[in-house]
Amino acid sequence: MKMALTAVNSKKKPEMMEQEERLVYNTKNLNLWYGDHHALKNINLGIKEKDVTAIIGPSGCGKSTYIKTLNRMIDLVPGVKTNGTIEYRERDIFSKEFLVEELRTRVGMVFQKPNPFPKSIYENIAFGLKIHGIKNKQIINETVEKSLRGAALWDEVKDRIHEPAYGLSGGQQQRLCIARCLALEPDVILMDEPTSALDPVSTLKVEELIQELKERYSIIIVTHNMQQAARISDKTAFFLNGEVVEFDSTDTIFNSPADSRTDDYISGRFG
Amino acid sequence: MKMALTAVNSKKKPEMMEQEERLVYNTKNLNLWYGDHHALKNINLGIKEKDVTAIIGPSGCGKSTYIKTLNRMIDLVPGVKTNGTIEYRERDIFSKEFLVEELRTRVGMVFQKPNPFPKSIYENIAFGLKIHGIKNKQIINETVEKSLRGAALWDEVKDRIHEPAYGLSGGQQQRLCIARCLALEPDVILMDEPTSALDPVSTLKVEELIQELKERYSIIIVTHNMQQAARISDKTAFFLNGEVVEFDSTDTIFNSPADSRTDDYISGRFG
Amino acid sequence: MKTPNQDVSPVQQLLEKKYNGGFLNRREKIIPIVLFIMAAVSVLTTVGIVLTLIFETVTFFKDVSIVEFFTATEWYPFSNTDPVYGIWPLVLGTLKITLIASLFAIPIGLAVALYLSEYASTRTRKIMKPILEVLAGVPTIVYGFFALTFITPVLREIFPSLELFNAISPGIVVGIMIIPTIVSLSEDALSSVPEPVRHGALAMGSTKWETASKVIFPAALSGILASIVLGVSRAIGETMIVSIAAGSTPSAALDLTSSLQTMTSYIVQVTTGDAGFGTTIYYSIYSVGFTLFVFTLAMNMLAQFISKRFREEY
Amino acid sequence: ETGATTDEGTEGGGEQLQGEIAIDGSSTVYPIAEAVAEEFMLEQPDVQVTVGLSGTGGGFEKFIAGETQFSNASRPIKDEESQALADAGIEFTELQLAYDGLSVVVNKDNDWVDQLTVDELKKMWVDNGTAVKWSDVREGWPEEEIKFYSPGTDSGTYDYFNEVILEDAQINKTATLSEDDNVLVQGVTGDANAIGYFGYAYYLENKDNIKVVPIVNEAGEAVEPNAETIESGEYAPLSRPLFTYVSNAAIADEEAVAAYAQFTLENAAALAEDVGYVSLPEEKYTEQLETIEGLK
Amino acid sequence: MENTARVKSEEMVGRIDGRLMKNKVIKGIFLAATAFTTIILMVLLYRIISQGAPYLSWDFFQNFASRRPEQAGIKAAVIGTIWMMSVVIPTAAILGVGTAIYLEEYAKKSALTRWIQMNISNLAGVPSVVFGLLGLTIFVRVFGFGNTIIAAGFTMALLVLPVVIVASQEAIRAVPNELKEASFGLGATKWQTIYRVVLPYAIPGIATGSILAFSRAIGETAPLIVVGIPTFVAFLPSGYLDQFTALPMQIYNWTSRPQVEFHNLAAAGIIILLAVLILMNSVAVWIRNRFQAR
Ligand SMILES: Nc1ncnc2c1ncn2[C@@H]1O[C@H](COP(=O)(O)OP(=O)(O)OP(=O)(O)O)[C@@H](O)[C@H]1O
Ligand SMILES: Nc1ncnc2c1ncn2[C@@H]1O[C@H](COP(=O)(O)OP(=O)(O)OP(=O)(O)O)[C@@H](O)[C@H]1O
Ligand SMILES: [Mg+2]
Ligand SMILES: [Mg+2]
Ligand SMILES: O=P([O-])([O-])[O-]
Repeated sequence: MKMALTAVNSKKKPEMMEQEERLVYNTKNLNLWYGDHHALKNINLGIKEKDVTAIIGPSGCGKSTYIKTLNRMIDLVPGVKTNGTIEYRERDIFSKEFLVEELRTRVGMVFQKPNPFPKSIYENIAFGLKIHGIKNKQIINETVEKSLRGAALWDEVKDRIHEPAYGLSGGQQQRLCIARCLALEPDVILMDEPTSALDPVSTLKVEELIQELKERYSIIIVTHNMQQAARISDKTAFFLNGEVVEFDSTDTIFNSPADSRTDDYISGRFG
Repeated sequence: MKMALTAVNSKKKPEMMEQEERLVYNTKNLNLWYGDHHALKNINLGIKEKDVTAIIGPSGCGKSTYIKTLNRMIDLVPGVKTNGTIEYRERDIFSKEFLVEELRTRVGMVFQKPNPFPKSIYENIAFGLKIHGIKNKQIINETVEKSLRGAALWDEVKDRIHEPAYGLSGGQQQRLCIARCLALEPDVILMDEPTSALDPVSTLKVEELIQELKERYSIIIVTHNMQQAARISDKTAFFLNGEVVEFDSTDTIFNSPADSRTDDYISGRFG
Repeated sequence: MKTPNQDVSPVQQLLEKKYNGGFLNRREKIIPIVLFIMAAVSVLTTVGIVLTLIFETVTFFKDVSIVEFFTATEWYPFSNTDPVYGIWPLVLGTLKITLIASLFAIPIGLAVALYLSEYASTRTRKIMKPILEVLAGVPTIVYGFFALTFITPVLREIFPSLELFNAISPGIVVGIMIIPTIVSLSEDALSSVPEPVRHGALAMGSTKWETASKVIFPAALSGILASIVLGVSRAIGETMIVSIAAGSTPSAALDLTSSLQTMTSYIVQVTTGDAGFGTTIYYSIYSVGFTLFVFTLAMNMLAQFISKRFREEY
Repeated sequence: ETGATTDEGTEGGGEQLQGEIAIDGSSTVYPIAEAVAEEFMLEQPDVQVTVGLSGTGGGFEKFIAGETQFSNASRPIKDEESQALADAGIEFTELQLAYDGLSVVVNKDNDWVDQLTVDELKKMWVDNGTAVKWSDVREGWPEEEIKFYSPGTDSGTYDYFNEVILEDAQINKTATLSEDDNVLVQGVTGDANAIGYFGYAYYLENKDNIKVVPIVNEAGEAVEPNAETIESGEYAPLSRPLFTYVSNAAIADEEAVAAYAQFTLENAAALAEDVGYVSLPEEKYTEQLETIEGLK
Repeated sequence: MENTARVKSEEMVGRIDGRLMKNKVIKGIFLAATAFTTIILMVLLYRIISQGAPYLSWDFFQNFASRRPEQAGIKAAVIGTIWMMSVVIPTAAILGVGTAIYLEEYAKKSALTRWIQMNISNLAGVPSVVFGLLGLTIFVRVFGFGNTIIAAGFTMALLVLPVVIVASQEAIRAVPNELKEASFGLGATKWQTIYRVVLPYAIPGIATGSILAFSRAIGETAPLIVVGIPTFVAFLPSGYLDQFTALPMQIYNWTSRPQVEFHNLAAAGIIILLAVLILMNSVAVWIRNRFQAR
């Protein structure tokens, strides 16, 4: 297994070391409880701009919890307590002054199951602009096209952008959801197992898209598919039982992990 | 990739050549249409007793359609037309005399998503017996235990078999669904991507279970995970666009496929 | 059929017996027929209603000209000298009540439904819904006296020119009566929009209101429309509130502050009243009933048409 | 008192009767009918009496269909109805039970109306195309529009008012009509310029909140409705008799019905007063009892 | 590119305060609407309870109707309503669920099916008086039941039938396909699957929807009046072809009497009726919670 992963990994383009170390997210001593259940334990993680950061780990280790905390979608779960800080571009995301609406505008999110709105393809993308008070038809039209192109979907749907989004295949829907994020020109895109509900062909398309997007966006992606993490990410964080066991370049994690638990997990000895 | 697969595959135990060539299923010139869409094209496939037969192929190639035809679950889809024959133990499954209820009793099925009934664990397994008119408490009790043992679940749930099945984890639920099949002592078990909704640990458990079950049952499994096919199956059929491109021993398919399309697919050049 | 090395289990033995003994199940054939007959009952009900109404209506039109029925602007069947049967005042009465009730109940009902489904805590929702549902079952006479002895006096404090019997007070109370129906069903429709859709919108930085108004509400529209149709149908069909609080004066005036009569309250007036069997007045209730039936039928058709047009799948 | 009637009522020798008696009809008569049924069932628990209130006309409809043995009416039977009964082969007897004094009432704050004549009533209530003000009725009364409250045109009460006051002329179309007399009470209570009429019982119950108007009778006296004036006939012409119609065949064939008819007449006087109506003179009941006797 | 994106984003972020304000205002309006509705309904309840509660006594339950308010009771009406509901509930439930099963599980998507479906949603909107007229003509006259329990019960059952059907259909439609497949996959027949998998799963939905419909049947007056249900009944029915009276009829009658004591009795009767409704709704909630604990 490990061999195979290495092979794939080596195809990845070399890390861009020249880029200065700017962090989009800096998590410091984050703890999170669902009621009494301590789901995230003392997380410390600095996420670099324009990186694809993968979060891997066995089921229930807190991957989704962490990523949902980054854009405060976790607020929607009743009975959640947190302490510690998360800084987004040096602003504390838990502070009163930092409105969640602003945070979520700057940080897009793609979910496990494609969740387009029950509207037309066009309206799905225009939605974000409209709620933000952008009414100019021309800007909207241009953005719709640009976003769909950005999500590598334009050619497939350009003739039917006014048809319902639910008529698209699963993979197309997921790319539509990505396009929907892109319309707001986010800074970071969070993805929680974005391909786990998709067939292999669609998965491949989405993976290719992620590779393109990383030119312009910082991407944090949760995946339970280690090959995927190996294929597409620059950095990988390995979560276990709510803790970060190891966080390093993907190469290191998959080829010479420092922690034996990481090694065990990667090589399929558990999880 | 290919290398990796071979490595995994080589771990498999050698095929049992000594066993006489008895077929559980013999598909002859099967064609199937969803309305106008020709989904299965002239399928010819003989499936051997006590084999694990894997069906692989890209999404939409007709894997699920084929497996659903084998126990006539396809009847539930309106507007399906078939021609050709499928013989199960030399009986035409499409003939009037062969009641679907009997066919489905002899041929168990496990679905992509674990789908236990919203009942207790015990009731889930007793269900099949009850609908077939078996009321004897003792027989039922014994069968429940035997089936749960058969599905490698007994130890985990023996203290709570009267609790709701929905309290089990995904992987346990899937094994419960397998146990549910076993209760009817089927001859063949059909599985449609039984691990695709499971986390890696649970996947592993189910795979191990399949290895055990093949001692007593004929198993036909659809999977989009080629490693899985390589790990667990004796024979593999590669479907493409509703056709069987190649059907051979798993070793052959993965190491020296006759058809170049198979090779392309196995080595990840498409799909 | 068994592999030889396998001892035959009791289960297989039993199954074997079952299939060898033939698996002819008559039940499976009979049940759909029985169920179809059950489904036919509701069709027969409609047929029954139409027949019941149409026979007596035809008799009615032997005495009264159909032209008068649709064109005369006066409904005065009790006049001993020359009764007039022009349905318009009763239709107008029904329209007034329905209109006021709808204007009152639809915005409030939807606001409450949105509040409960999008803003309120699960606990509030769990408490409020059963309460509202109980109130949906309060007998309408109760609402009738509530209109007459509470709402009307309050309104008359504010608008002294309002007459004791008027369209506004019963209209509002009919509205109050249908609010629970609208809230309960709309809330169901709103909360059955899948959570991921809601999260999708929130994750883009939209506020709850934007999520509710631009995503959830349109997605639930067909369910919401259905709840409105049911509520408005009940407003059209409401009898007791109107009989008690709106008087029983068929009036062709557009004015909302004076007494009126609706189609339903006319029917109840006659059935509890003095009209002898076989009189024209007696038959007139069937003609009014028929008009009412056509009225609600038309509204339901319209609503189904609208709901089909705006349906958004999820 | 009831003890005495009991002995006579069950003159078959205290035997217990059985059977079902269905009564329907006028809602005005309903309280009396209910009271009679209640008392009767105390004595004859095996006779099942039901009383409905489908209105006078609705009651006759059932009576004609043979579904009821008694039909209560707040007006005498109409020609069409007796014709229909004749067609159906049902012979019947009319029984008078009590009087109801239609009470003309005005708002408590109305200090100008002291009495009204029949002509004045007619002038006010008949629709003459012009809005009527109090000042149109009598000089010196305020120049305010009169608000009319009347029972629905489909009620026995309206029927009677129509007969003696309106004389088949169209009722003032501005009048507010309601089937429910309590609703009319509310109307008159809430409206200073209101005038209305309804059953005596409703006035009696609300006499603190509304003012009854004495009506000038043929002898020229202004008479207020009360038990004496109604019974004696001084309160005229607005006191009206209340009826029940009974099927002759039922009396002849069913002991229970005969006993019930008898019981009704024997107790109507007391029970009617209990529920707010006025009893007939004693001899009227005796006469009718004899008629019943003759039908058995 | 980078630049324009930033600018746009800033622009959007700048509008957030206004949007939040709007959200707050609207939430306030919605809350006000909810409070308003609640208050009105509370006032309604308060008026009824304060008027009727003093009249609730053991005698009130024990006695038949009477001309004397202090002796009048609600026994016949309560028992009569129970008898009537014992016709309404099984009739509407069996027909309603049966129809729903037929439409959801057996019917082909044909013009006939669509027509039946449309017919059902139309019936749901037909006024109750019209059902009264139907009951009067068909059950009372044509079938010759007279104004008995069975006639009134059938009339009411037809009145609530459409709502029961629609609620059951929704509940049945909500049964995951996977469960049906699992059952078929084990060799269950169609009816076995419906009976053992679909119905148990759908029961909470069916129950909650239907109980709301039945609550309506308990409180409806107009159809009973039209059907001609008597008001004074001083005996308990012993069979379905007996006459009876029902709660709303008794309440209706009491409200129309002159004496204020009767009006208070009516309020007491309404309290009883509400208690019955609350009881039925609690049963619905209980069923919902019990079956949803899966
Ligand atoms: N809403 C919740 N309430 C209580 N506990 C929760 C909730 N959501 C998640 N948890 C618990 O928190 C832990 C972490 O859950 P989380 O969903 O973050 O795991 P995950 O790593 O995303 O797993 P998976 O790979 O299965 O998605 C788990 O133990 C889970 O049971
Ligand atoms: N109910 C249906 N009606 C019409 N077309 C269908 C239906 N089900 C499947 N198809 C079509 O038949 C073809 C084969 O579908 P099938 O589900 O068998 O593919 P599959 O190989 O199982 O794919 P996957 O890996 O995505 O499960 C596809 O083109 C699909 O779109
Ligand atoms: Mg997760
Ligand atoms: Mg498939
Ligand atoms: O019920 P009525 O006395 O008005 O016929």
